[in-house]
Amino acid sequence: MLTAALVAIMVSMLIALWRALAGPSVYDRLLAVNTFGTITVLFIAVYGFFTERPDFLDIALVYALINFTGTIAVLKFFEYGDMGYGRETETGEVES
Amino acid sequence: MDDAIINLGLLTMLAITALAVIRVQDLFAVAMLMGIFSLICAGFFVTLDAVDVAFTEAAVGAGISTLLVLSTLAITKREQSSRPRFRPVALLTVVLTGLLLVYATWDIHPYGDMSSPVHQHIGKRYLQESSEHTGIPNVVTSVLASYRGYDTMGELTVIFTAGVGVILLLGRSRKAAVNVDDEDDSRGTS
Amino acid sequence: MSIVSFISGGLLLTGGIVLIIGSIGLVRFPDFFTRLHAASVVDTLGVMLMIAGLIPLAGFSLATLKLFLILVFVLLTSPTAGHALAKAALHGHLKPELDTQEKGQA
Amino acid sequence: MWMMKTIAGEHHNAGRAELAMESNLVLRITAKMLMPFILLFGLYVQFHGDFGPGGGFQAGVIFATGIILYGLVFGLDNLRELVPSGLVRIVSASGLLLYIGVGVVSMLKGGSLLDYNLLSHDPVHGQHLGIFLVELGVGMTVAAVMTNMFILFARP
Repeated sequence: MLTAALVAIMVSMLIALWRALAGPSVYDRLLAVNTFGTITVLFIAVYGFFTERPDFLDIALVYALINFTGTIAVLKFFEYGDMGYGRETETGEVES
Repeated sequence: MDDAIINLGLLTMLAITALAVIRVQDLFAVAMLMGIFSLICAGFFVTLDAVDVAFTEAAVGAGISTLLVLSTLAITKREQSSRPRFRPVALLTVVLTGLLLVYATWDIHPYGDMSSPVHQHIGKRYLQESSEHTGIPNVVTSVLASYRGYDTMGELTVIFTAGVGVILLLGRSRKAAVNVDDEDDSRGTS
Repeated sequence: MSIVSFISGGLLLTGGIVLIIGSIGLVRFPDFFTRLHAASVVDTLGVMLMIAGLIPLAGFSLATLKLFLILVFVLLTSPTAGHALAKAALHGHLKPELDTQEKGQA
Repeated sequence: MWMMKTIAGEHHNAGRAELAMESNLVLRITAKMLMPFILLFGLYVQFHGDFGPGGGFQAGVIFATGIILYGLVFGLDNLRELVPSGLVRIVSASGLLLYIGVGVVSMLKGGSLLDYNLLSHDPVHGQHLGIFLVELGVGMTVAAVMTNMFILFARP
């Protein structure tokens, strides 16, 4: 059953890769990359159980935590053209 | 059999992504495709049982490397400057080198073969005795930090030197960098 | 076949089918916002089913806790990333393809 | 398909600041919730590297990613307030110094450089202590250098 799950995961990886390669706009590619990351998390987790080495879950956990940062970075870069942006909007609507 | 199918699938995706990275002109898209490349790499390392390498690939490839590539793009340009021309000599060289490398792989022992040279010399001792010597179950950590301590010290010095280099290049002379940017812009619009 | 492996197998299979359906949607749907919708199926339902299928196999151990954490983090970050993407795309002048608009002008 | 095309060449004017990432409440709160866990996981990888996968380098990278996420969502100025450039430089240098210092201490105790056996009365315990300190040094330097690189590259 784990084998079937692995095959399904790999098929969906391939399909998501297609969108990342084809994607007409940057957002399409980014969406595909994000989804690909999520599927990779699943791949690593399932493979860990497939080979009965739950050490692999640490790697999946890293991806689950860090994948987000890459997406946000790409979005931010695409909106401003650079990474750093001032903080005039940091006026305390959340902080206070 | 299952392993073979999985490895084949991962390597196919790796090759497709690599070709796409070469073909795509928008460096911004390339940065994202490199993210996918690193994800597939990490999956592949996982199938090879190299947990620590996969972990490094996961930590570096998913976060830091995309970030640094993007911030480099912010300083430079988004588009590849020129379309690469077709160069038959270069193609021939690359194909020949590739064939030589493929030929060289025939001498490599199969994955996990006990008679391969790696397992004949000191590797065996590390695997068997490092836990008693260092009291640490993870052999990779004990080899990196203890048996190969000099190497790791050198690597750390390299990272530190890279940091110092970035500080020297970008830390002080911000004005000069801004001037370069302006020049670039004016050249682009004219 | 014990009841545990039966449950986990069923969840894993369903999860796999959901993953494939979601990623087919990611490719087949006509514009970005509908694709976002398809991807969110993978990011939430697919992940939930898969992790839920793995938890019975892990039993009661540290691995279960890690799986649970993976689930929590993916469920936290993926919808947020989707939200940020949709917002950025909308402000980046990516128009949703609406039914009221004329077709056939491609 | 014409609807899907982005209007290329449209430049970012000042009015878009209000649509900016800094004012995106969902993003800010998620980043705020996520950041402690990333930092905590970095520490876990650092100090659990002896038993599981990981070690100083990976821990440093993860830690730096957590800090950079803060900078991405809350702005670079806030990030620089959080990690002043002087602090980053000191940490990146002291990590390397810690590494070399461990080696020098073992030299002073009569062994060769990086001979952890002499760090403690018991060789195995000495090895464990040496590896722990060395990995800590690696983690400190890597985290500081990566954060500093991002700050310097991203400065507008």
